[in-house]
Parts: sequence; C-alpha cells; structure tokens
Amino acid sequence: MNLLDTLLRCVGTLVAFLVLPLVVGQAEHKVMAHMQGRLGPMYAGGFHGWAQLVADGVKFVQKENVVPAGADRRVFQLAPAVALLPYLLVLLVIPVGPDGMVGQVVDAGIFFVLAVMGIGVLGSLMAGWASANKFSLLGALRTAAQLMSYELPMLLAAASVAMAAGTVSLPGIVDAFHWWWVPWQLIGAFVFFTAGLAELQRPPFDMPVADSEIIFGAYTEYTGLRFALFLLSEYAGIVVLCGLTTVLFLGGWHGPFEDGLGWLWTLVKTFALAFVVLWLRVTYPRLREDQLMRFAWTVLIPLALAQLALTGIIKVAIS
Amino acid sequence: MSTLLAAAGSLEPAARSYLSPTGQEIVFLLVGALVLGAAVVSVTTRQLVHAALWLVVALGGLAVEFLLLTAEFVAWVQVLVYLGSVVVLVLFGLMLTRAPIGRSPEADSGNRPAALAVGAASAATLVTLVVDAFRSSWIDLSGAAGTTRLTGEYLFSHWVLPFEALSVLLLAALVGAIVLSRAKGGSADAKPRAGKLRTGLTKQKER
Amino acid sequence: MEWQPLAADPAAGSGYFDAYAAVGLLAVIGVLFVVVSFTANRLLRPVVDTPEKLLAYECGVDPVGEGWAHTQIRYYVYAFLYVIFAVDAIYLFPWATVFAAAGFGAATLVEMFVFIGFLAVGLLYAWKKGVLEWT
Amino acid sequence: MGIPGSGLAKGLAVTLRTMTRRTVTAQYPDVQPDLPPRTRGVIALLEENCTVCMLCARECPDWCIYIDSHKETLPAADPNARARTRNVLDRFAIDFSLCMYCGICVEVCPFDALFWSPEFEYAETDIRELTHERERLREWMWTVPPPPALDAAAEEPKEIAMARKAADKLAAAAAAEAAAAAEEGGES
Repeated sequence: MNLLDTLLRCVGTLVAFLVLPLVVGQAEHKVMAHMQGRLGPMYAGGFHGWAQLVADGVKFVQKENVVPAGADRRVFQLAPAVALLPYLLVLLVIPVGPDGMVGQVVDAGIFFVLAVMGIGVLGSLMAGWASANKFSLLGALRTAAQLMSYELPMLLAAASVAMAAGTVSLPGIVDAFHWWWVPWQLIGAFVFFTAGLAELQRPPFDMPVADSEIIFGAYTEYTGLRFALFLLSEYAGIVVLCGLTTVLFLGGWHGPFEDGLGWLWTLVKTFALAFVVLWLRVTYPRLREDQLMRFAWTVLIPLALAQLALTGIIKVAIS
Repeated sequence: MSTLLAAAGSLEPAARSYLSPTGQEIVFLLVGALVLGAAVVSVTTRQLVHAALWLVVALGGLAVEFLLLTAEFVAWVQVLVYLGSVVVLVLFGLMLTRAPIGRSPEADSGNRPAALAVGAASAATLVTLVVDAFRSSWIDLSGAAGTTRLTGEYLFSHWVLPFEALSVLLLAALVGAIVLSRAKGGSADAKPRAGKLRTGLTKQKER
Repeated sequence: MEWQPLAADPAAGSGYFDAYAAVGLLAVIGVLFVVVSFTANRLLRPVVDTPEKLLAYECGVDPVGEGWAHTQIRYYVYAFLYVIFAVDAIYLFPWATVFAAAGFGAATLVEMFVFIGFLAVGLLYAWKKGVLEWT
Repeated sequence: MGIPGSGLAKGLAVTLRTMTRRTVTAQYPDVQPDLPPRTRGVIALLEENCTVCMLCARECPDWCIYIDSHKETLPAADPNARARTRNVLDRFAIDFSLCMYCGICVEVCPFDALFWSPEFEYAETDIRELTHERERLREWMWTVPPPPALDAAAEEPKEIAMARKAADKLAAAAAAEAAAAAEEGGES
C-alpha cells in the first residue's frame, strides 16, 4: 500500500462523493415528477434534462453569498463544511466489492461510520445559531433533537448486525453475510433505514426544515454555494445511508456472479434503496414534531432492543 | 485507560531515544499543541458558543491523539459521545438559555483567580500522577492494541462488575434528569397551555 | 469466515496507521475541496450588499425582536436522554464482537441483558413520566 | 381498517402506479396549448364602438381601466337645431398587471366595445409595459375569434330576427308592388 495508491483511492472517493449524490438528485427530480404525473426537468443537457443538477451547480457557484448583518460570520460560513465533510469521510470506508474494492478498510468499521456521521449535527447547530434568525434557531434545535433521538436506534440496529457478524469491520460483516440474515435482521434493517431517513431529514421526517412552518429551518439564511453544500450533504447522506444499509443488512456485493460483478450488486442495491427514499418522500406527508420524537423513542428504540435480544439469543443458540 | 495500555502489552522501559522521534510522535506532539491551544481559547473566549465550538476542536484533537496511540475504539467513543452528544448537549443548553452572538460579559462571574488556582492545582496533580505512574514506559505502536474486539475481551473478562455498576449509574442519571426537567410543579400545569392563558384573559376582563 | 483485523497480521503491522493516514488524507482533500469551491465562488460571484438583503429573513416583513427565544426544555431532555443511552449503546459494540466467541457465550449474553435491562427500565420510566411525548 | 399499515402500502401503490402512467405535463413553448373557446387571454377594444360611457372603468373591481376623453361639439346639421356634443376617446388603457381577468368590463359594455381574445403571450420584462394603450388594445381585436356557432335548435338571435323580419317585410312589400304592377300591366 503506497502513497499513490492511497491518494488514488481518496480522489476516487471524492469523485464518487460528487457524482453519486448528483445521480440521486437527478433521479429524485425525475422520479418525483413522474410520480406526480409531471415530466420534471427536460431542457438542460438536451436528453430529458440530464444535466439539470450540473447546471444548478454552475449557477450556485456564481450566486451571491449573503451573510446576514446580525450573523456570526465565521461560524456561519464554516457550518456547511462541517455538515458536509463527515459524509465524505464515511464514504471512504463503505466497501463496494470483494477483495479490496473499498476506499480504505478501517477496522472500527460501523463504529467509525456512526461516530463520524454524528459530527454532522454540529453543522446544523452552528448554522442555526449563527444565522441570528428565529426560524433558524428553532430549526437547529429541532434538527439536533431529531438527530440525537434517531442516532440511538441506528446505533442499536448497527450493533445487532455487529453481533451477528462478530465484527465491526464493514467488509468483515459482508464476508460473514448469509442470505438468512435478511429475515433474521429484518426489524433491525427497518429501524436502521427509517432512523437514517430521519437523520437525513428526508420527508416524511423533515420537520426541522418544514418549509411551511419554519421556512427552511437552520438553512433559512443560506444562499449560493453554501446552501448548495448543505443540499449536497443531504444527497451524499442518502448515498451513504443506502450504501450502509446495503452493506449491513442486504449483503453488499453478494448476489449471482458476485466474483466479477460484486461491485455492480452493491450499486444496484444502493440505488434501489435510494429509489425507496425518493418514493417515501413523494408518498407520505410530514410527521408532526411530537410525533417524530415519539416515533423514535417509543417505536424504533423498543424495536431495536427487541432485535438485539433476538440476535443475541439466536447467535448464542447456533454457535 | 490503564486496561487499554495494558492491552498494548509492552510497558517496559524500552531502549528508546527521545532524540530521534518517529513520525507518529511528531504528529502526536503537534496535535497535542493544537488541543492545548483550543482548550485555552475555549476557556478564555468571551463568546459562549465559540467556547463550546473550541471545545469541539479540543475534544476532536484528543480523539486524534487516541488514534495515534492505537486506541481506536476509545478514539471513536470520544467522537461519538463527546463530539456527537456531550458538546451538542452543551450547545443545546447554551441555545436554550439565549446565548447571544458576540461577547457576553455578564457570564463572567469574577471567580477567575479561584478558577485559575483550582485548574492549576488539578492539572499539577494529574500531570504528577500520570508521569509518576508511567515514568519511562513506551507503548508499542506497531500493532492496533485498542481495537473493538480487544477492548471487548478485556471488558467482559476482567471488568464485568464495573460495567454492570455503570448501568445503575446511567439509570440514576436518567431518572435524575427526568425529575429535574419536571421539577417545577411536577405536572402538566407548568406548561403554558391555551386553557391557562384564557383564564388569565378572563380574569383581566373581570377587572 | 472470521474477519481478521488488519493489524492482527504482523506482516501488515503498520496497516492500522496506513488506514488512518488514508482517512486523514481524505479529510485534507475534503477541506481542500471546500476551500477551492469557496475560492471559486468568491471569484465568480457578485457582491451587492444592501441593508434589506442583510436583514434576517422573516417572510418578507422586518424582523421583530431579536433572533433568540426560549424554547421548550423538552428538546434538552431528549438530548440528555440520548447522551445517557449513547454511553450505553457504545458498550454494545465491543460486546458484539466477543459475546459469541469461545469462553464468553451465554454468561456474557446475560450480563449484557442485565445492562440493557437497567436502561430499558430507565426508558420505561421516562415513557411513563410522559417525557417522551407531548401533545 | 384491515391490516395495520395497509394504508401506508396503499399510498405507496398509488404513487408507483402514477409513475408508470403517462404524464399530463403540457410542454408549452414546444407544443402550443389547445385552448378552449372563450379562453380569457387578453381584453381587446373595438374603439369604434366605444361611447366613453365609463361603465367598464367603474365596474372594474381592480380599477385597472384608465379612460380619458373630452367633449366635442358637433355643428348642428339643421340651422334650427341645437349643436350636439359627443364624447371623444383620448385614452383607453388596461393595466394587465392589475387585471384579474374577471371579465366584468366585457359583460357590462353596452355597445360591444370590449372582447375576450385567447392570446396570452404578452409577458414583459418591465411591469409598466403591461399597461396596454388603446392602439395595442385595438390590435388585439384581430385575434378575437368569431363567436361560436349556435346550437342547431337554438332560437335565432334577436337582432338577426329583427333584421330578417324587416327584410322580409321589405321583400314582401316589393313583391306585392311588383305583383300589383304586373296585374296593372296585364289589364291594360
């Protein structure tokens, strides 16, 4: 493992980090449009508006950057980076295929991923506080409360998989995967995916950015590129969440012809999950704030604890 | 920590030289300086939320230090618990109590000399203790000694009782937090409810 | 099918540091990416500040009062609950890697159930006290 | 009710089904819309019919019709008669940035000077350009479609019926005269 190899892997991760969220975003444009009987973007790039998000990016870079007069300038300007970078780091360790098709194997695996993703909440809090705006502050508080509440079921569900595999390393988990894990860890998968959706503040869990109540939550005052970075972090979050769910619960690269096409299986599963994310957004209305909190603490956490007990008992029984 | 250091297995004073530091040692010192600087700024800054944010830098730097000592698990616990929740809790508290942007001089209580004395004393105690305890021991950094698996093995072979005691402690903290947050009135009446407001209004009308 | 941690291989003794060096390198690349994009933005964007533009946004009317208001303590309680449960949850990970290994087994399972049981009692207490829901 | 969660599944099914159906989006600039007759696009003015009675301006809920006029004295045709005055239109403008396309002005006009035209592509970059003066309003007249044909069984419009009656009477009188003349000629 030399420096060049590492550098290439890091650059590859950065490219994936910039491309995959765009693919998901474009898919969201089109899927959402068609689910609502519309066409979506049709012009940018010629064929069915495929370059819409590229055009948006070019536009965002040229837009004015407004920092409100009352804001805490430095914190305000730093917040998007704090929200964005954790997802980049996480993307590095998600394995795509067998035999080293991964940015970098980190032995702490899931634990690393969950810890680093937890930093993202600081970005939202910083943004909300530094904006000097009531809606932003309210949004930041809601975001933080929601992220913390839903981080817990995620941790518990991930621990259940770690128990099943006997390791916290992500490639290790996929190596240990058997098809019957899917029914065995079904509750865990549901909890993990749902909690992940809430962590990303995707509808129906988008109360912290509910536009009809608090404008855009913590990101109300943001314009131009900084706003775009928050959006990018949301879509990168979708990629990371779907990739993680694939790796932890759906067997990652396992599938027919996995020797040559393992990476394709991971991508297919990831994008299928991303489609579900978009589908849920189109279908369901937003949960109220108290419903959100209640759902995390009284539904997801007990479910996750039940999954832990189930996993532990079955694992000890078969070993 | 001592368990984890023991896990590294080689605390014997090895024939090492201070004069030819390895790359890890250099990075360790640099990050240490960063942590120290961030910590100092954190306690001296007049802006409350900035103090909390500098605390993030200090704690994150500590996580990197743990990583450099191959205490992988502890490092990510540091990130998850301290950066991801304790600091957020602190920020939350500050925001709930209206931490304004800019300086907040009223937050200075004038106890600076006393605080400085306590801080210096506790720092001196800790430094003496740690230096005395480990003296010239070296941690063998060639292998990852603090992986999750090793931590688990030590925890569940030797430290089960403290582990269980911890759960009682956490339960106590939980109950305490709930009791404190509901202390005023202890019931739903403490909430400013629509009904209550209306009675207040009618009283005003009666006058 | 047992996954071998990288560092357990003596030949790859420095694999641990290599892994985190890569993470560090990626962090540096990420910071560079942010810096480059912000710089490009600075070069390309117009700067036309007007007092109206710099006001806090409150649906078009002039902002009322100041930007900070007291909010419900409930949010804080959730954060507190999370801190406690997170401390609990991290112990699950070292446990998860060893509990099924030889020499641990059922006893460790029971130990963990006792641990989780205590916290489940805490959760039930919070639930019963009505901290987890508000309407 | 049924199984819990069946409602959630039903919702997912609806959106998925919609996705497989044809979209209803009209790709407007590429494909011109198929507008129904009597589309309210823009209001046209046939200023020859306008008598400056001001009914439209007064009835307009948005006050978006501006009319200026002056009185003009016509020299009397007959030396014994008084000189007549009449209103001459100086300005007739509709501010389409205020107009809410209610059509009350078209309804109240007693002299058929205002008409609906289906043209709607008159967006401007400057809001002041949306105030159409009388020349522009007159131009819109060319885009007003002819009134739709009546139903087959519909009653004849009154004015046509009256005109026809008058024409019939004239024709009958002419025919009677011709017949009388022929009779006379035959006798002599």
